Amino acid sequence: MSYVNCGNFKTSYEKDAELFQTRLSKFLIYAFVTALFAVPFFLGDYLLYVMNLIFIAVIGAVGLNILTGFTGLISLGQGAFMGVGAYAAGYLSLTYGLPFFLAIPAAGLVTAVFGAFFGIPSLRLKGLYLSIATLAAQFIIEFGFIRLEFITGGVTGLSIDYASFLGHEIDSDFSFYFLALVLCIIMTLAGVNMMRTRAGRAFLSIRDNYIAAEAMGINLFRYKLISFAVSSFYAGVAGSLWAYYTTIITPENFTIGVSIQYLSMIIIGGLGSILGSIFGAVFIVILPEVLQSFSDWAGGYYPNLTQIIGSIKEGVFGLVIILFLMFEPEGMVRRWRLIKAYWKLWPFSY
Amino acid sequence: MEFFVQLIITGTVIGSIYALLALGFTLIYKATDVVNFAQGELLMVGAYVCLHLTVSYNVPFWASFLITLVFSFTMGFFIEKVFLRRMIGEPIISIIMLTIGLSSVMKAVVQIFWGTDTRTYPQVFSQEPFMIASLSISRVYIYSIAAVAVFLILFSIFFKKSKVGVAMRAVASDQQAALSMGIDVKKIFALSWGIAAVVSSVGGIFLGNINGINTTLSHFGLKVFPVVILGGLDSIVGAIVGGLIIGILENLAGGYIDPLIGGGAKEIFPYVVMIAVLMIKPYGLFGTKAVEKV
Amino acid sequence: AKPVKIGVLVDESGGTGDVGKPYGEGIKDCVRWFNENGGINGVPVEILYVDYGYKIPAALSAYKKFMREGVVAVHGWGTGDTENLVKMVTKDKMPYFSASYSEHITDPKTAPYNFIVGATYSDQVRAALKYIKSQGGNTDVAFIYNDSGFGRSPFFPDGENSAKELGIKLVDNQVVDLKALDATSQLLNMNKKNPGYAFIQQTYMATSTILKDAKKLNIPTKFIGLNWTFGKKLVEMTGADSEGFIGTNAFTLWNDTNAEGIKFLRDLNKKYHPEVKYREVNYIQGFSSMYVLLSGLKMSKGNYSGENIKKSLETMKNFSTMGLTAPVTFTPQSHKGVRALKLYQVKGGELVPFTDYISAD
Amino acid sequence: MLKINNIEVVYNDVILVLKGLSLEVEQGRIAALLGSNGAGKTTTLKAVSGLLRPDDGEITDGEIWFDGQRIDKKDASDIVKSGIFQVMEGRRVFKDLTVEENLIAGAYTRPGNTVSTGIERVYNYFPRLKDRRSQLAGYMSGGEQQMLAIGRAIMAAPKLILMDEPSLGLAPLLVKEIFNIITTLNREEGTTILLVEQNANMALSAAHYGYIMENGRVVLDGATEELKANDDVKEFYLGLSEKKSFREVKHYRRRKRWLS
Amino acid sequence: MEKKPLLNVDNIYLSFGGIQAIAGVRFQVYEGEIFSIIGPNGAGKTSILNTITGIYPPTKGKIIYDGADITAAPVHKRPQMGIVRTFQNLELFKGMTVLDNLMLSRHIFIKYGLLSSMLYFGKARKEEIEHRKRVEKVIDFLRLTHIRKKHVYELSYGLQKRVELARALCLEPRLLLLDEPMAGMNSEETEDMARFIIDINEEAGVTVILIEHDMKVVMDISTRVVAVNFGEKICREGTPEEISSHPDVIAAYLGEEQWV
Ligand SMILES: Nc1ncnc2c1ncn2[C@@H]1O[C@H](COP(=O)(O)OP(=O)(O)OP(=O)(O)O)[C@@H](O)[C@H]1O
Ligand SMILES: Nc1ncnc2c1ncn2[C@@H]1O[C@H](COP(=O)(O)OP(=O)(O)OP(=O)(O)O)[C@@H](O)[C@H]1O
Ligand SMILES: CC(C)C[C@H](N)C(=O)O
Ligand SMILES: [Mg+2]
Ligand SMILES: [Mg+2]
Repeated sequence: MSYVNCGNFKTSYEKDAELFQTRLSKFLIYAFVTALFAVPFFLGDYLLYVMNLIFIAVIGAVGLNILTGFTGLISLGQGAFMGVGAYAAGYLSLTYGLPFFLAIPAAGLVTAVFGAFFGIPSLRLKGLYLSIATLAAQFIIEFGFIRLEFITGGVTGLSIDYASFLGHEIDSDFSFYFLALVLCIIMTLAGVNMMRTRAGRAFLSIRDNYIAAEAMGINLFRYKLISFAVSSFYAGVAGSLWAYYTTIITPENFTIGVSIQYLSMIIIGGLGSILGSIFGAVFIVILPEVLQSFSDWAGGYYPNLTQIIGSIKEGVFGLVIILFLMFEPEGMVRRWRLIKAYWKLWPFSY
Repeated sequence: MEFFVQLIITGTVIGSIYALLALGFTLIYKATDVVNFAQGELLMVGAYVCLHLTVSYNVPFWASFLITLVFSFTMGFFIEKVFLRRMIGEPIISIIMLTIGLSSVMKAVVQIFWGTDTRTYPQVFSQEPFMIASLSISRVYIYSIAAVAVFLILFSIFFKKSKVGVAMRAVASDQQAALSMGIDVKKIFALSWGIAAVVSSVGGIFLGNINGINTTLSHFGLKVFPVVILGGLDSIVGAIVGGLIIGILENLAGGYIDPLIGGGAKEIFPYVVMIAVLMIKPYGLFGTKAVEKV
Repeated sequence: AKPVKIGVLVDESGGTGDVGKPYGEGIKDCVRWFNENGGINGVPVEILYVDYGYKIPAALSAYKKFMREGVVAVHGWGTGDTENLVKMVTKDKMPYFSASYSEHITDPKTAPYNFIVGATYSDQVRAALKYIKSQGGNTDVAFIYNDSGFGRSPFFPDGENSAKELGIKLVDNQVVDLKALDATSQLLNMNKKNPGYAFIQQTYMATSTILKDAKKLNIPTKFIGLNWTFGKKLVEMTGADSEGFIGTNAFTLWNDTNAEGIKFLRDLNKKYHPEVKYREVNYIQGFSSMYVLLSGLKMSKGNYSGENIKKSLETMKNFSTMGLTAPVTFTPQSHKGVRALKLYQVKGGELVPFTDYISAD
Repeated sequence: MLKINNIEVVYNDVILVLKGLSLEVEQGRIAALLGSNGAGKTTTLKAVSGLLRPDDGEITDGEIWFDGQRIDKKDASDIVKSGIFQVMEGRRVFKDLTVEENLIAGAYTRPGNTVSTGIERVYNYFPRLKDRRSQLAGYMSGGEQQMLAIGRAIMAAPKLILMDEPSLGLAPLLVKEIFNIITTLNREEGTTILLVEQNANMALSAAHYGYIMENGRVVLDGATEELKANDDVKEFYLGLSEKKSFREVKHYRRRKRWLS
Repeated sequence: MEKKPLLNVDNIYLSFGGIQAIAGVRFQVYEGEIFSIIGPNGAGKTSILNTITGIYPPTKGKIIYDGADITAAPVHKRPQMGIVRTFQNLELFKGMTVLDNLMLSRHIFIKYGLLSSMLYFGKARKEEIEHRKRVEKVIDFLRLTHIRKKHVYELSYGLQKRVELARALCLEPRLLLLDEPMAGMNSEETEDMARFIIDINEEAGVTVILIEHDMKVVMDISTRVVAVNFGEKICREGTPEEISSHPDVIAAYLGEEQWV
């Protein structure tokens, strides 16, 4: 993430390696985070609910971006992996009464193992062939959700208790907000750091040119698996978080549709960019909500529209994605960089 | 025994429809390097248009069949012109996403016009089944299998021999270089989308004549992946063979495995098979290995 | 006065949309008619109508939305979602009607706030089994259902048990998706076991597919469908292949013109929807169910706390739905609104009853 | 025949690469375009052949004329049809097509019946290709690929060929061979050629006229004889005059620029 | 005095389907040499490199490095032994900045694990900085300071070539394999490149295997040269003088022109 500065007037490499390159951007970030902690006191339930969805989505998207955006392995299985996380958390808390702050990381690890396992084909499979293998993983795991009833409760799913912290139940959008926010920040920062250091570079090199990467001493298989594991870990955390939010875990929450949704997040946001994942997550979470409230409004005027309003929503959703890609195929983050590039050099921009 | 044979027959039918779909998919992939997630929707739209013509305007079936083909070609052609044209040279994955967007738009359009419930074709193929020995085979089945055979032959010739066919593959291999050959990349793209839409809708129509159609037809779009991967992404022959294999295997799975595990095997079995095959042949049965010379 | 809000959850676009749309019409008309006649003791009713596509997660967020909007009661839809929501509903003390006739949600001990208007799936199966018994011949049965709470509800465990009690052999189970367009492999499998009768728990769409494929493979088994499989729409979709199909149904049908309720509905439709000629049974189901719910609210005299609504509903004794169903009764021991149903059959493209009301128990 | 009128080219809306470049190629002549890495030679050629778009490049100013038509707004395929063919830097053969299919693709704009004769012509320019006619192009050695790339150009029988570093990575013998072919093409087929080269010796001896560019502008041009005589050209492009050894070259001398 | 070789290529064969890319090549390379491989296009030079780096293990024969048999060693292990290469057709990480391309080469030297990198604190941070310093040395040495933060795809061919050399150097090679490093450079840049190679060899004491078609360079800077054709040696390796005067080499490769 070193596009923040123009020219190389860093006094030391320490400085150059800083995350936020200018005092201003540092300040802005801190301000932003503080704000995030403050807003719930002003937002209504509905907005909090949306925010919570966003936090969960961000974690999942960052995870997927690590695998797909940074390592170049397109995965269509993110939905299923989130499911693994959710069920793992559910199962652990139901059968072993694990508290959420243990269940969530545990679920993450379980999912990581799953991810690594389904990443094994990457040893031999390239490009699209691999992606479709992940699609297969998606369906096979979904199948497991339905069939392994003794763990997953089958089609009717599991219903778990709200997470409780120091005897206080996290059962409201308000209280959940803080749990989600904190996890979201931790996971994102971890992601940023990973991606700008050793492992991250290895991932990128595999994406760009795996032959050269290997010739430069990267153990391809090892790092592909790591990438799968890490990204699945994120998925697992996101999934378990979701589980604690809704307390009802059914297979329908983790279908191929979800996988695609996450894919669209990182593509629209920007591949190979943590920031992009965040943009994308926000966008894809908010879009349907906006459409919903719009159709509620429309439904008020044309009651007999309800028949097709769902379809219209789906259509518009697709259309927005299409248009977006047609006009910003490299994702929001590119626009963002151009804007920054402009401000950075302003008023001397060319 | 009869049980087995019946499974094979129905499998072959579904399989041949997969094959048609896969044909369209591979066509687009070979020519434009686009992985089309809207293939199932192309099939669905075709099926609905034909149904609409026959039912609402009671056009004779064969007429509406032909009209639908024309319609489908134009649709494919314009989808490319309007949506994918601008994406030339953009990252593959963005284009994939775009086709996903397309799929939901098309699904939505279909739902808005025709709703989500199952609609049924009027009787076109006479109920009168073919009798082979003791077992009866419904006519639709025979016809759809025949259709596939025809397309198979046409296309393999087209790609190996015709200049346009070669150009299509050239474009897939290196767009910019193809441009520099004066190959009209755009035309090639539109063309392949047109053709792909046509073959898909053929599949859709035959399918519709079996038990009717509903929005689940779009799921065929996902089924096409095990097919094309099994056959080898860039292989026409692979598409056909893969289609038949998957169709049959999935029915056998339905027949023999489902009873044991209580349903669902039919849906995932194709994927399991696919993975298994890939681990042995990473480029499918007929796929060509990507060139990796340094 | 500010209106009484009710959350309505219906599937119009999902796996059960074919029965959902008419059902929703019924609900809407009922509400409209109430409001035009003084609403609930003078207070208008406002419904928050959500098409949730038969997806449990969607139902969940819809329910949360209802809570935020402060509804006093919910009319839900699917078995899966209703059963999943029981815990929250109970916690929130939210009176919850549902289009799901699942036995599991009629016992106040486990689901104190759930109510249903209609014979439960289990009762329907039971009644039909009795009929089969009475017929003699090959009484072996098979169950065909979709893999969801809805599909399983009638059979496991209730259907199995009833069969045992009646000494009827259950020889096979087959899973067919709600929107399946192909059921050959399942039917071929079932046919190996050669059941005399096969129960179908689906909606029109899958039912049609099953009946057609059965004909294609000329399978001798007789098919009996539970209420959601059985209606005019099915006959339209399936044509000749639906001839002889048997259905269980607790509601009066549109062409039963000497039923008071039907007369009433026909007039109402002349007024509201002059273009409409025929109404699916599902419309009548929706109307009746909402009719009972609203009447319940009427009885709770402006105090819309969950407990109170529950209480007043539980005082309903042989409440008349204008003959759209057998009289409705809720008690603190049971929230099964209706216990009686009839068996119908498709004859010459028409739905004809061939039994009078049979009581399930 | 080709006239470039101080064009500007920008990549990704920001990077200005050509800063008002002009040059001219006369009918039936060979013009050489020399310049150090990053000067903008490839960009120039792409601007002419309309291949900038895929690289996110754009002509923001100036115009390009060919045979009296203005072509800087045209599509690549139209430009090829009008008779310009670029042999791209780094060969860019179609890796997963066979040699022969590559050639067929090259003849895309030509009437079908000319293809087979074209292929034969290519084969007796490059017998080596004949041996490998059915091999996947991607698996051929650098040199073989370069031959194929030029072969494709021959297939298209254009009026003007734009050659981007054709001698790149070729063995000395082959370099001579290639330049022979270039001059023959020019002499016998009368094809006009714009030649971008690093091998200035060869380029200047093959060409009639030469341009030398530095970061986005032409800084020197003239008949090749004059250029050969020019001291700067000698020093920077013809290099190592007489027997000086690389070891004696004093450490990377600061490059002198014509401007600045 | 007979020193034992650093690399011993022992009668290797390599074939792709029908094509014999290498048909029994044998040679030794000694510590501190600049050892050049020349030969016509398609002779098998790059293939030889590929066998040494393990990208295509030889179908027959052995490769002994520093006394150990590495014929079958996994590709990614070889850089740790000090065997590092550049590629004939640029194989850079196009999506990464020059800096990251080079930092990647430090991968095998960096020790900290995944967790500490998540925190990016203390150890991880210290190591990053320290390796960054080493990378910067190379950057200065190869004059890449001004493009440090550029993405590789923005660079022109020539610059990319230089980045690739830098990437190799950051791996602190003991045996450096260069596949046509001068391709696509004008004489001045060629001189610079030659200068770099000489310094790498003399000052850092790196053994170099050089594939190059620019005979001026080869004949001038290499200690010994071997010429191959059709996957076989044309003559036994020897000093530039010997090779350049060898009739077979002249016939197959050099042509009549005098180089030294
Ligand atoms: N796709 C691109 N995006 C951004 N910048 C580019 C792109 N292609 C080239 N450039 C820049 O344009 C300048 C000229 O590039 P060009 O390839 O035309 O140089 P060249 O003269 O061909 O050099 P060489 O002799 O090395 O091929 C270079 O500085 C390069 O960084
Ligand atoms: N991966 C591969 N698959 C198939 N054939 C190959 C492969 N790599 C090289 N070849 C063949 O092996 C022969 C030697 O190729 P190689 O690249 O080693 O030649 P080279 O000496 O490097 O030529 P150049 O100087 O042009 O690079 C060529 O005929 C080429 O077609
Ligand atoms: C058929 C649909 C109305 C679904 C049904 N209500 C159920 O029990 O799920
Ligand atoms: Mg260039
Ligand atoms: Mg080579």
